[in-house]
Amino acid sequence: MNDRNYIIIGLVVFFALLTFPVWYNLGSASSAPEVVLTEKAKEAKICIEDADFMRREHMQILNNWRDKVVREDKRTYSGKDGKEYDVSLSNTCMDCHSNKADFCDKCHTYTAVDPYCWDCHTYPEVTK
Amino acid sequence: MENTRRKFLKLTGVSVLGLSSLSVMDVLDAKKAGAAADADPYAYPEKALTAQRWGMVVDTRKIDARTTKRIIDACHTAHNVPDFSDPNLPGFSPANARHTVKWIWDETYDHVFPEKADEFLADRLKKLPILTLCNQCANPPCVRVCPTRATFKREDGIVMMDFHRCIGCRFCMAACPYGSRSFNFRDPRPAIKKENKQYPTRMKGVVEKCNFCEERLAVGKQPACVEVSNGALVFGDLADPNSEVRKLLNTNYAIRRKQSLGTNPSVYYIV
Amino acid sequence: MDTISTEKKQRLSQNWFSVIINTYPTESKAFFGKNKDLFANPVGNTIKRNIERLTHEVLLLDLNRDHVKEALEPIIRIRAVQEFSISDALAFIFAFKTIFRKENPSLSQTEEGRLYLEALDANIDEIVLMALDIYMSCKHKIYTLRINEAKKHVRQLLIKKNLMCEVPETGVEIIR
Amino acid sequence: MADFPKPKEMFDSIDYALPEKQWEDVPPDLSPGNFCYPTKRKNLEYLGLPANKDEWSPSDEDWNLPDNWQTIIHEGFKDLLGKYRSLKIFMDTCVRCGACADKCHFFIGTGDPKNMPVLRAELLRSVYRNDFTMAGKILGSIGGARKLTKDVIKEWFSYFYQCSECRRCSVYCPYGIDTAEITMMGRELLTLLGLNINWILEPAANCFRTGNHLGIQPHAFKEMVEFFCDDIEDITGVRVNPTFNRKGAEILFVTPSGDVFADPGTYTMMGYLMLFEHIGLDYTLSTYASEGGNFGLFTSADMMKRLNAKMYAESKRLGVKWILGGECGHMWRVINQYMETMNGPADFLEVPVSPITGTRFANAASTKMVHIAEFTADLIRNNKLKLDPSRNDKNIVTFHDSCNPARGMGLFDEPRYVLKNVCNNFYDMPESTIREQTFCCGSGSGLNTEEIMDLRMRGGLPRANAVQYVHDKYGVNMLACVCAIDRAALPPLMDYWVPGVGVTGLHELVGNALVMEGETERTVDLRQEPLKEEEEDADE
Amino acid sequence: MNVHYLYSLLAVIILGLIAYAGSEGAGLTWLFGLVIPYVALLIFIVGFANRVWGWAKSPVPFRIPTTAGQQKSLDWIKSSSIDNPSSTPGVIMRMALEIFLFRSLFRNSRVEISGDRLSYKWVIWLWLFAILFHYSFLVVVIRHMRFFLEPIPFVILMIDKVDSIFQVGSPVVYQSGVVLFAAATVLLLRRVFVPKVNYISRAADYFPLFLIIGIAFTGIVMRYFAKVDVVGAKELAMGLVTFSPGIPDASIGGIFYAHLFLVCVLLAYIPFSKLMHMGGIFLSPTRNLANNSRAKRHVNPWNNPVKVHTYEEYEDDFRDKMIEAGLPVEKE
Repeated sequence: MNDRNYIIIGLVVFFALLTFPVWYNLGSASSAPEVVLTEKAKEAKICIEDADFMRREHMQILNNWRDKVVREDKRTYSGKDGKEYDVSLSNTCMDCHSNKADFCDKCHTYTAVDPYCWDCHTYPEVTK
Repeated sequence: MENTRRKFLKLTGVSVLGLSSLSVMDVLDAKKAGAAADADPYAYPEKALTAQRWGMVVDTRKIDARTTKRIIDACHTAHNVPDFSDPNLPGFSPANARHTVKWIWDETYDHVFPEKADEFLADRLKKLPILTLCNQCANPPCVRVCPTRATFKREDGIVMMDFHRCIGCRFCMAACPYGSRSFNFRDPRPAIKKENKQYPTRMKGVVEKCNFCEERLAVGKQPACVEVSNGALVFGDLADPNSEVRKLLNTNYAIRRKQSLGTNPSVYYIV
Repeated sequence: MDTISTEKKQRLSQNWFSVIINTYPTESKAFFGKNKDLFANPVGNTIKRNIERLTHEVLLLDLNRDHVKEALEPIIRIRAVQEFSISDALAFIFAFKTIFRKENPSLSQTEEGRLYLEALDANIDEIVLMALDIYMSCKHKIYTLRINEAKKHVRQLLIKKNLMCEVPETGVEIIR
Repeated sequence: MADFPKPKEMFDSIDYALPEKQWEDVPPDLSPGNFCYPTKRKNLEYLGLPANKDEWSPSDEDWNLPDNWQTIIHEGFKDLLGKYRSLKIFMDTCVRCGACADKCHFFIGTGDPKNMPVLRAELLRSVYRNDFTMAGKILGSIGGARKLTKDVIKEWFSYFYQCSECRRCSVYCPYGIDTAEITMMGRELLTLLGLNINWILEPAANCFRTGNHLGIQPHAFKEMVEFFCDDIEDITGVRVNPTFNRKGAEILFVTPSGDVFADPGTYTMMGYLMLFEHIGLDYTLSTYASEGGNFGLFTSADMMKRLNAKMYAESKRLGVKWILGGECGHMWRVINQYMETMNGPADFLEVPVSPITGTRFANAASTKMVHIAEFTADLIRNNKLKLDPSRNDKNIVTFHDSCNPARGMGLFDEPRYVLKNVCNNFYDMPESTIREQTFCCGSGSGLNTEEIMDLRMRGGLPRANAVQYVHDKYGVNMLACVCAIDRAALPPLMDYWVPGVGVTGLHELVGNALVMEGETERTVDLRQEPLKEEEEDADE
Repeated sequence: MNVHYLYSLLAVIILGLIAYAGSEGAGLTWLFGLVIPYVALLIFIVGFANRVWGWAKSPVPFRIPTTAGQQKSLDWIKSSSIDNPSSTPGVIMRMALEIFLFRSLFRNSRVEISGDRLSYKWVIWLWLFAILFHYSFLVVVIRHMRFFLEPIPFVILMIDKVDSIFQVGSPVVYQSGVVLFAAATVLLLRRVFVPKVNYISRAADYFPLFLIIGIAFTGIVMRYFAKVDVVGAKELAMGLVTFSPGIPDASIGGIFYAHLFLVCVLLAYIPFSKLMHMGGIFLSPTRNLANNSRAKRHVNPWNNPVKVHTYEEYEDDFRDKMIEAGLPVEKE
């Protein structure tokens, strides 16, 4: 039966598509990115919350921040260390994490997260 | 059938509870590990200027062309308002030269007060540049038409825009009787001459307007325009009889724009 | 009692319809009862249409036999070929007595009302008898059709005229 | 429906659902009137099929199956799975979405949930899972598997002989699952146990021996046709002269024997004869291949092949160029989808060319067999016929698309074209009930037997209901069709549901309208009834 | 009362809890994160190929397309080249419409009388939710490629972007996830509440639906509510596809393992279930064949030899009668 050839071709194509990631990544295994902390950040030791929490929840925090500031006019955030922070992405976060490319973008690119924060908000420019 | 349905709902309920308990556990974990969950970590800034209803009085007698320019520059620089008039900008064409973005600008008397443009108007008024900005209406039509509630009215009377939410439908522009709102037809960033790092820019497809410098009020400063106006602009709480604005209105005859529309503007003009 | 509202009539016929539909298995009940497609659900639609007419007729105390027959016949015609015994096929008609009383509980308290109920019951009884006739004529029809069909195959005639031969009774050898 | 609620209970139960059983636990209704009579032993034996017992009835408690019946079914099933990819796919891919459920005319008419095509297939599928899939073996009834028991066999018998293989469900199935295919396989398995019905196997046995279902012997066949010639002469004044078993004819004409034998098919036969005479066709009839219909289709592929083989064999013996086929449903499903594959290649025949118009029937280039509707449509299109449609004026006609030519071939526009040219009053039924969505007559696939008349009426209700609609709306009084089973099954159906609507073959109407050379003025139609109703009134 | 969904529902809940407890409590992250995914994929590939090959082994003896339109016959009659294809391009078109648009399912219509006219209404609910379900599932799967590819190809980024075009919240909401969850739920409710579908449904029908709803549910929960470490998740996924498996140091979160495990169960379950319709739809002989067996010969590889009744036998039976009736015979 000649249609068996078509069936085999179909199966092969299907499995090739299915295992596409294997072929695609062949020989270019890259490890997970390491975030780079600025001197200032290292010094502070702790962000507004601890690192593990920030790792998972920073997007949520930023989302809350923007609502708090814009819609409720609450502009002060008491961090875990009891310190008060100005609720501002550009002025607070980026003040410490001034290395956007090394701090934010690495993981975002790795996981295809493309936040639209930077469409409006500024960040310290990299001086090379 | 009834039986089936009930049992189904019961079971589904149980399972959803079961599965969501996982997530609840995780959230609790997160909370424990993270912030002190008991108190609201967010607070109003201490130094902020507050009011029941912010308002402004423009004393046209004290304004000339130079003041006007100074005021406009101060505002537009502070808020990263783009200037699309530069022919060297990408995307510029003579057709879209009038796509300007403005928070505060000058107009002639008959444009600002068409109802009061009498036939034999004082020469002074005919030529007078009158500063125009968002009226921060007490009854703002733009708020009513916004489908995403990107424009909303704060408790202190400021009509605010949440740029994150703006989808660029421009209903608010159609609704505003004063033309106080502008649309970013092009990417504003290249059109900003000197960027103020303290304040965000907007993106293409977003509407913007004057916000009574709420970001300055939060840190205890007067609006940028007021600061540089040499007393031509006075800012304060309209609800407070002892405020400077009220005193001024008490002793001077002041008018508001298109009052008959019932929008109840918060900007007064002494002519 | 000639002032029964259209709304009430609708309710009565809807209940009557439900009684009929409830005589079918659960899975088909929903199909017969709910599918409004005229062609995909001839059973449900025919019953529904005609039960409405029948409700209207039965409530007129002066029974118009022709009209009743027109409405009754399509329903009985369907039920006569479905897998019902005759009593099961026609029982739904009696149910109207109960349906009507439930809908008008106070009627039996007045003399006038009792008279009306009596007349209505008489109507129903008459309709049952008519249904019986229709049912029998349908069954009769079916048997006639069966006989006709058998006759059409005039094989016996042909065999007699020796025009035709049958497969012999012991055909096993022939196959070889 | 034994525990049927009495009126009081019925009323109380309006909003109350009766306790349900799942379908596996509901036994089939095998009381008299709900099954076709089983086949006589002689037919099985004559055809060389397994025969295990003498007279028996499906209503018997014990069917006396052979001792190794389970093995027989299992091996038979395995064999079929190895032979048919369709069966495997249809067993494996159904997702029970329910799209087919309300498309079956038997479900619509009976409301019996097991008449939903999905469940009909599930009868087989549940056993398939149990016997042939790993999931079924591990999960058992949770996985939808069930053991093959004698009750399952009874269920198969009941429901595979309540399916007319009309394929309507297949049109709506997202995977094209064809219940006809499943029913055929189910019946083939049952036949392995000697379980088949007489209405199928007797015609099959007759056909095998005498060439036609009715067992008409050659001389009788010839005589019958000659009767028609007499009738035609009476009506038209023209003598037609068909030939039989004539070597060297250009065309062999094969039609279902119902056309030679049963009204109203006989009038259709007269129509063919008149048409052929009029155009001077060089054709012959065969007494050996005197049957187009094929009851083997309802039994097994092998039986189908055995019965179908005669057409090519006879055309080869007579040395004709090609074959013309009459109006028949399952005959054409077999010709279109099976014939050449089974009994071909037909390389001793030529690609059919109409000797009258010169049209080459490229669509029949391999099978070398042309449908009479295609042939006549071509004649009309090329203005080769003189037609007087007003002779059909008393008929207000609608057209029933017979299932097999509709969903097994796609013959829709040819018969309609012919109809529109031979009669003045033609109205189609609503579109959801015609063409590929056509409703079955309720008696196809060997079910047009009188003992299940009730079931046939139920199954035909959707079709009758659509006829009723055009009957009420346009006064339609004639239902045309191109299928011999339709011509046999639709008259009682119409008689019961829509009295006043007659049934006719396409070529009966052609015969009426055809103005033959040298004919006398006609006063009656082929049924020997007055051409116009008024005349009838005037006579009285 | 059809209780089959209970088994399925319980099965899915238990499976989810096993993975959650196993990874979070018992610390078997290597089992749920590394071993089971490989095993599941292997079962899927071998099982799928095996099932399809099983189909391929059986021939298609006859050409039995369901013809849903006018055949190709005379030149002047317009044939329906898609619904009744007479050639390969038509078949390809028919199959494409079937596979991409669920054309047969779309055919459902309902007729009602309005006034004295008939009106046709599409009964598209089943079609609509089926198509929403399948396409959103497809988008979800493609979108997940961001966890398996490095660098991430532009196409995936584009799809990701379009899928979150409304930019609601942060992390932004993917429409496909919401639609998948909703459509699967509707299909499930349909099975429970529509009597005739309920009647035909068995555990094997509910289980995949609950499983997929469970997968969507855990996915949604871990993206928007109980967040997990996304970088860790990708690290694990990349480890799997580059055959350098490893569990990232930081804990990803139990809900992630529940999600992953349910996906593995689904993968391993497909070859043994009705979900094989994804392969079967390509091979259905009533759809993937042209209706041209009158024009072109179709060969049946097992064409059984059968006993036929030859003309000679026939003439032997009836010779005398034939001669008497004046019918020609071969042997006098």
